[in-house]
Amino acid sequence: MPGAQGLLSIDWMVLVIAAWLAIGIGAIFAPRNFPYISRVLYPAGALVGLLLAVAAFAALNQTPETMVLPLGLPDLPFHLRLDSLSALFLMLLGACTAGISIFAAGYLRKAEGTAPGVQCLQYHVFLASMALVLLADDAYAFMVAWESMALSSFFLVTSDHRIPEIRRAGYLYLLIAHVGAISLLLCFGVLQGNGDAGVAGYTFANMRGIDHNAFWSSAAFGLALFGFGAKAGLLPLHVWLPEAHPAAPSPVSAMMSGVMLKTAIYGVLRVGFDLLHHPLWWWGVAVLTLGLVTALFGVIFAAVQSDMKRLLAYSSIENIGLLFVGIGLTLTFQSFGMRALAALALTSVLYHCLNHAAFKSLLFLVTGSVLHATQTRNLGKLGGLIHYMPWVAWLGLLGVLSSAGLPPFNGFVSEWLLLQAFLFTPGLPHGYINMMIPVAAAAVALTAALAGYVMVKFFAVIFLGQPREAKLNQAHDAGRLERSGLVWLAALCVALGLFPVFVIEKLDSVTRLLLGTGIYQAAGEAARAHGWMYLAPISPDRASYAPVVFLLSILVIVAAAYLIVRRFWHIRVRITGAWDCGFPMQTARMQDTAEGFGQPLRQVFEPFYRMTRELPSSFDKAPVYRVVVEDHLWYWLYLPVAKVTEFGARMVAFLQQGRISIYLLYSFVTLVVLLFLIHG
Amino acid sequence: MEFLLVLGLPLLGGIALAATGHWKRAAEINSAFSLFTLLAAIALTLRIVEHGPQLLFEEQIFVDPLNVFLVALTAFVGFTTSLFSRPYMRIEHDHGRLSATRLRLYHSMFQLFTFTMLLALTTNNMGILWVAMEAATLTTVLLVSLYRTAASLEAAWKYFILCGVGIAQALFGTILLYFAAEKVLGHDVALLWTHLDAVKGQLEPTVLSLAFVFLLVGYGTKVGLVPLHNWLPDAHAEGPTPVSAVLSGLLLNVALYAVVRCKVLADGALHSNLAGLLMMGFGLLSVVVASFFLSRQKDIKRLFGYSSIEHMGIVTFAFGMGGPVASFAGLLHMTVHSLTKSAIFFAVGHAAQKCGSQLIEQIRGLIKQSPTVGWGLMLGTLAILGMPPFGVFASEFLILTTAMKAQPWATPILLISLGVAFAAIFGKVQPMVFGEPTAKRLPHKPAMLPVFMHLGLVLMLGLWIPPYLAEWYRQAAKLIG
Amino acid sequence: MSTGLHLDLPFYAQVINLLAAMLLLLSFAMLAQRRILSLINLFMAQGVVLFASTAVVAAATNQHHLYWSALITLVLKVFLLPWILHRLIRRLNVKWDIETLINIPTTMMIGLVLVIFSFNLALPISALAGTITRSTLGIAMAAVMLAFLMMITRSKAVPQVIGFLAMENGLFFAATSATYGMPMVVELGIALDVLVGMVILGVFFFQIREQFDSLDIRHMEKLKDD
Amino acid sequence: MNTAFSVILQFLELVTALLAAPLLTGWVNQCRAWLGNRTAPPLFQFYRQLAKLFEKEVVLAANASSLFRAAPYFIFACMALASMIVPTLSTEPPFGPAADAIALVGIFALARVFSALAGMDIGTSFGTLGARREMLIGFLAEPALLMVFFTASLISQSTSLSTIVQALGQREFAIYPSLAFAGVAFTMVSLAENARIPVDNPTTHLELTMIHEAMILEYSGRHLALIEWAATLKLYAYSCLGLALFFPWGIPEGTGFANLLVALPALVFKLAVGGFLLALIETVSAKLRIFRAPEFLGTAFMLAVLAMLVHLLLETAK
Repeated sequence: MPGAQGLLSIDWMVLVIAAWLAIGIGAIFAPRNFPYISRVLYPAGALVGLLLAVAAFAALNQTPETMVLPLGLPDLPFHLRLDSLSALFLMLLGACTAGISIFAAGYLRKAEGTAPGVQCLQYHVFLASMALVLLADDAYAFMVAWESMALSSFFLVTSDHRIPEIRRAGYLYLLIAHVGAISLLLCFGVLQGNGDAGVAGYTFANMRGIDHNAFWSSAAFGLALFGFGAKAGLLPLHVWLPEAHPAAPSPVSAMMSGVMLKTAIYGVLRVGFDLLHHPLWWWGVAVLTLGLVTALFGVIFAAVQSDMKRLLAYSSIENIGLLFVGIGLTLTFQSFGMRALAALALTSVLYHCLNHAAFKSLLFLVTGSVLHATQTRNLGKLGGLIHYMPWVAWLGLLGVLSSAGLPPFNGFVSEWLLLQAFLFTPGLPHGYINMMIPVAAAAVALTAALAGYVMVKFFAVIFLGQPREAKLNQAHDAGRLERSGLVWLAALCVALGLFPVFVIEKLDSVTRLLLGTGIYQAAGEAARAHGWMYLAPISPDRASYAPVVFLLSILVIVAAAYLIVRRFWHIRVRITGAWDCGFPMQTARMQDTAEGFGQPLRQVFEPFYRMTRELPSSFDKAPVYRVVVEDHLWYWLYLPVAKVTEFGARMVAFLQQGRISIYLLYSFVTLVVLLFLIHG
Repeated sequence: MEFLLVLGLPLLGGIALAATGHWKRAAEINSAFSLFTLLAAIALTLRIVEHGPQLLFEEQIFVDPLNVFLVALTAFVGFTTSLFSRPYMRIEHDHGRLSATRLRLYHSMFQLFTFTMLLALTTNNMGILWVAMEAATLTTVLLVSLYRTAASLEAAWKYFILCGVGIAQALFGTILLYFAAEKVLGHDVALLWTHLDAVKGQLEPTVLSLAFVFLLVGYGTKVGLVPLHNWLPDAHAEGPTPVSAVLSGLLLNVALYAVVRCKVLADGALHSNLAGLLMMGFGLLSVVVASFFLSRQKDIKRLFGYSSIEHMGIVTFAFGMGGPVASFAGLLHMTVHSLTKSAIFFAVGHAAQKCGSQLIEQIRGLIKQSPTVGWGLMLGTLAILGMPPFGVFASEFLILTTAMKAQPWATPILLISLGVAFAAIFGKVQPMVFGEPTAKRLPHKPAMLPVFMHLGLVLMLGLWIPPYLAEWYRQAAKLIG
Repeated sequence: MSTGLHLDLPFYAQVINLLAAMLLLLSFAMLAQRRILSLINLFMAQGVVLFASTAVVAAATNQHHLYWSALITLVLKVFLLPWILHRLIRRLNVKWDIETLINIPTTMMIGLVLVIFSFNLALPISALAGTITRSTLGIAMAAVMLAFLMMITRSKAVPQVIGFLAMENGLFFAATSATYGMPMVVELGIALDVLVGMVILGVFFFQIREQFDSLDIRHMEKLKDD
Repeated sequence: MNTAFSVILQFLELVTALLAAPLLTGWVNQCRAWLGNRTAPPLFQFYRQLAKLFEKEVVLAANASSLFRAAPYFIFACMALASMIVPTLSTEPPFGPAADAIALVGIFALARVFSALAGMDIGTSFGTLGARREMLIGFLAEPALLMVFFTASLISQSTSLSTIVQALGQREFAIYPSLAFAGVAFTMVSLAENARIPVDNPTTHLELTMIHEAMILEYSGRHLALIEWAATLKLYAYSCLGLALFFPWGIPEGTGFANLLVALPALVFKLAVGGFLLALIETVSAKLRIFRAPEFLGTAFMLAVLAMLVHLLLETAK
């Protein structure tokens, strides 16, 4: 397709952006025309997303293309560039959009907050700005797109703006996003060099050509890490994430978690490997450490949530942490010149980006369906939904298994690659890092295992067991459009899990672009000998994994066992009530609640939480037990910052005490001090 | 010819409205004068674009790229403010807060104020510049105290005394400047900026440094630089909203323009970065202090008054840094700030009228009651907070990135301040726009056209700066150095 | 203030120096003055000194526009403004005593420091001055500073305004005596501004009194951040 | 290498596993009885048990979902696959490349997730209690097991199980302190994973202390049979794994029939000794309170990490 009609791939990308904007603008002319928006515009957006995915897929192996749009600052028009890295993330964006938009078409209801037309505009501006972020090739275009993305998603998050919590969530989100954006601005300020080039120095092309000294490149990297970390939810800038995701409508949560967080990863990769050339080893260690802490934190908190979207939000924090672990590893390898290993680690990062996008979008959409069917996000009021919404449940199970990092689904592949990368670290020429790495690997393993715990909780409490509320038997399964969105994303999960060799071959072009080498290419004939079936990134002796064989063997054994059991024994089943332990008054409320399921972890990781317990006394007529689990960081970092700000505000208020003599005194003292300075 | 109209029309308008300002159609007359002034300013601008800088009236008037765009901006904001004030003042009149005579005073002073600002911008004579600035103070003092309430009188009094004293320092600076220049240029042309600029290298540095300090403190008071700013929030909060809009949108700009003209001379004479350092210091201090002030405000207009201090601090900092990019950005920021801030005040004015209070906690849920006011305020706020794709972002982008290389020590301060400012302003505006509504209907249709005109322009400047405008900026930046 | 030079100065310069000294003295007197009417009289006396110095400079340098300046000074600062002030005080029934925020001796001490500071600042400039009136700039600066100090320390509106006007006087002295006068346009403009300002102030005083029942500016401390 | 033969061998391994696993469990139970001075059940008792369960009808709770009915098959399949991957009779099983050590941990995790989900499906308090505890054990046991593998991987430069076993089996006899640490950790993990004392008690009927048993409380008939069988397979897989990692001698490298003749008796012998040791451990230790279990497993986890560190510190110079 690209090139066929004389259009370059990048032209297609720009057309896609334009199309999304056009769809958005098309919506505000009929903001209340519900069928038009939900049955025409959203599906059209999904189609455009699909187109984007296809075009980006085709562009993965192409040489970079550039383009200049007549927008932006004078002397600094919008520079766009499509290289493999952008193409990969654009593909991710397109693929997820295809699923999420079609889901949104079915999901949209009339009654929610902002007028549907306005919401449609915001949504498509969000999409377009994400695409522009990925295409931008100068600092200004990047920042404009970056902040437009934050802004449009903020409006989407606060769709239901009459609820104070949602406003608060949106506020926190935009605030952290903005502070992060300023940090990015400063990062680009460093990257532009000494300013000789004037405004034209802000193009990425110029930045690539500059070699910074260790101090400035570290400063740039640190600022970038802060800025992108704020968007990604890296500790300690994660607090907005568990607030904003539940507040947003589910397709938006899916979009934010699945795709928007990845733009931050894209940014780190862009700055860390493309714009800066020589990573220092301690960047890697710092990123690795931060990533680990984030991952562990995320999963530990996910385990104790009782709001299903908050749980997923914390799980996103965990996954972001894992991504940063991979990035840190890549940086470390790269700084020691071990490019093949860097490529391995980077491949795991990129792979996990795709995986997380697929399964987390899927899971958020699942929560959306559940939310619509039951009107509640509270896990304590759900249960047994597998009987009422089987489609959602079974597709959700695929997402859950992927998310838990279980073979043969997609989450496992990237985890596997990451652990493989860790196993090579003893080759590092630095003693301390060498010792640190096993500990880090252990932490990654622990995180992965805890993710399983979390996902079991998520799925089991929502879909299994008995309905905890009577009205749950009214729940209906997802509609056709919703269902097709879910199926699409679930299919992505399965495909990514079963055919890793294809994917890695495609990812090679990205690692080649960033690191100069790719694992598929470097693996050599031996590793490729088994073809598409066996994933053996280094050599088959070293490690290999064949998901298709894996899945087939399991299925064959299951089928064989089933047939044999049926052949040789009877298949009698007696349906009766569950065993009640001799206590006949069993009710659905006696099942484990979400809190109950998380309780062991709460106990094991007690120091990590800030818990306030409200215990009933034995004389209470209506005993109430309540436990509130909060984040220490909120109290250790954010509230003190708020307090310091407030203190500062109180201090400066002394400047404005209303007395004119004092005001005159200020002028006077200013004058005298300045004169004194000048004179002296 | 165009020039005569630019200065003459508002002067004439001021006189005419002094007689007719209480008529029923006075607001339309006011708008008409402003419109014609705007047209004349556009014509003047076109002429300058075509023919380059011009000296008129025995070199007393000088129009160059630096001031002509400010002239155009002033005329434009003056015009849109007159459009806004038409329904606004009528509603105030209907609510019984203003009598017809006050309206007459308002209309007349509004035109005179425009006149003084245009004069301050276009004059070539540093003395006249001073006179015009003082006159601008005097006209606005009467506007600030228009409601004659205790608070407005207090605000006007403080404004008058503080700016009067400040401007007196500027006069002393001007005298010192003259003292230095007279020896080089002789008696007659010693205060003409064009001549001063030509010989700035020969001016006595010691005197010039003193002069600059006095001028900076003097005009800086009008700019609202911390710690000379104390009049500003009071005046913004207590005056009628159109006045707040022009104070923030225009007066501060003009005062800053005066500072910049002085800085050019000081830079030339001192052969050091003293002026720049001082401006950066004041700029940073203003940004920091103003942003911390923001979080405790209860009055919405006061809030945005402090926000103006913050933005003037940013611009001052940018000019202090100097260099083509920073000066360019400073000029751009002046433009977009005055457009955005006046738009915000328009929206805030109607919001306050709808809710019958300027207190933030009593304004809630605007977007439900009147979506245009709500969206206007929301978008304006986001724009002023430096959210792209609005133009404020463009200038902040350039300023911050330049600062990162030129003055890296300042960037953490800017980062913190901008963050604090964002937290404060957005935290206050969000529940005003969203949330459960408290607003009621107004007797007259609010004028939201000016708001969206301004925001549209600001949006355009963020995404695309017309080439001729960019060229202006560039030339002006070159002048500033 | 190098002492050796005094004797070599021409007569005009000596007169101007004398007048400058008187101006400074008057400024100090105003700083110390407790009664409002005396304050106005002192202000008038400053006007006279200004008029005289301007006239002397005009005669010495033979610049005709300075005569106009002198005339304006005379009309404005010796007759018109004191008259307006007197009228205001009578009409508004202002109490005659002045309350200060800092006690007078302290104020005087600060004033003294300010004078030394101003002289010190002006020293290098005076050394450069080609005019006959070398040290007047320092005195003018000192007068401005003292007036500033007076504004800071007075707690009522009228004395504050007088302080403001005294500051204007210092400036005017700097403009005429130190630099032999600014261009005529500027001086006219300044004079006009001062006049208009005074009128507006007059209007203001009435409004303030109407609102607050007093001209004590300590009533006007409502607008603040706390 | 003869492909047909290797496939047959692979199948043989599977069949061996399926048959030997209940035997191993029976052996352990016998040893336990002897050590506890009780009359031992016959060695083949477990087969009878399975046969009986397959005969029985399934009593299904009314609100059981299809997940509940499918889970036993999947759990069984996972365990069967695991025992195929673990090198028992040969270091090069044809299925070897399909899954390495990490994937093996993944298989165990998959089975665990299925059983936990199934345990929660009916929605009784014991099912959820068991599931929750099972996941609690799992989240520490899994990384500990992974770390044990990692230690072995670091020594052998591979995560492929066959390469590991080859490398460990053919190394000169040298003292690997890291493997000692890893061995202890592995033993602790195995105890926990196989629902053994001191973490769980496979023979308990006191619901409150149950873990694994509580989770499968609602299963009956053929479903229960499959699950029980899977549990024995798990024990078998773990035992073989431990033997392969720490006592790899005797597992032949090739796939020849002659090799098999050596391999089979060696395996039987090692399993017998291993089973006895397991019974011995179970007999001499007391069951831990459930919240001591994380500490127990935490220790195992730490030991496994230490093993890696020790390897890096002491053994990398070679």
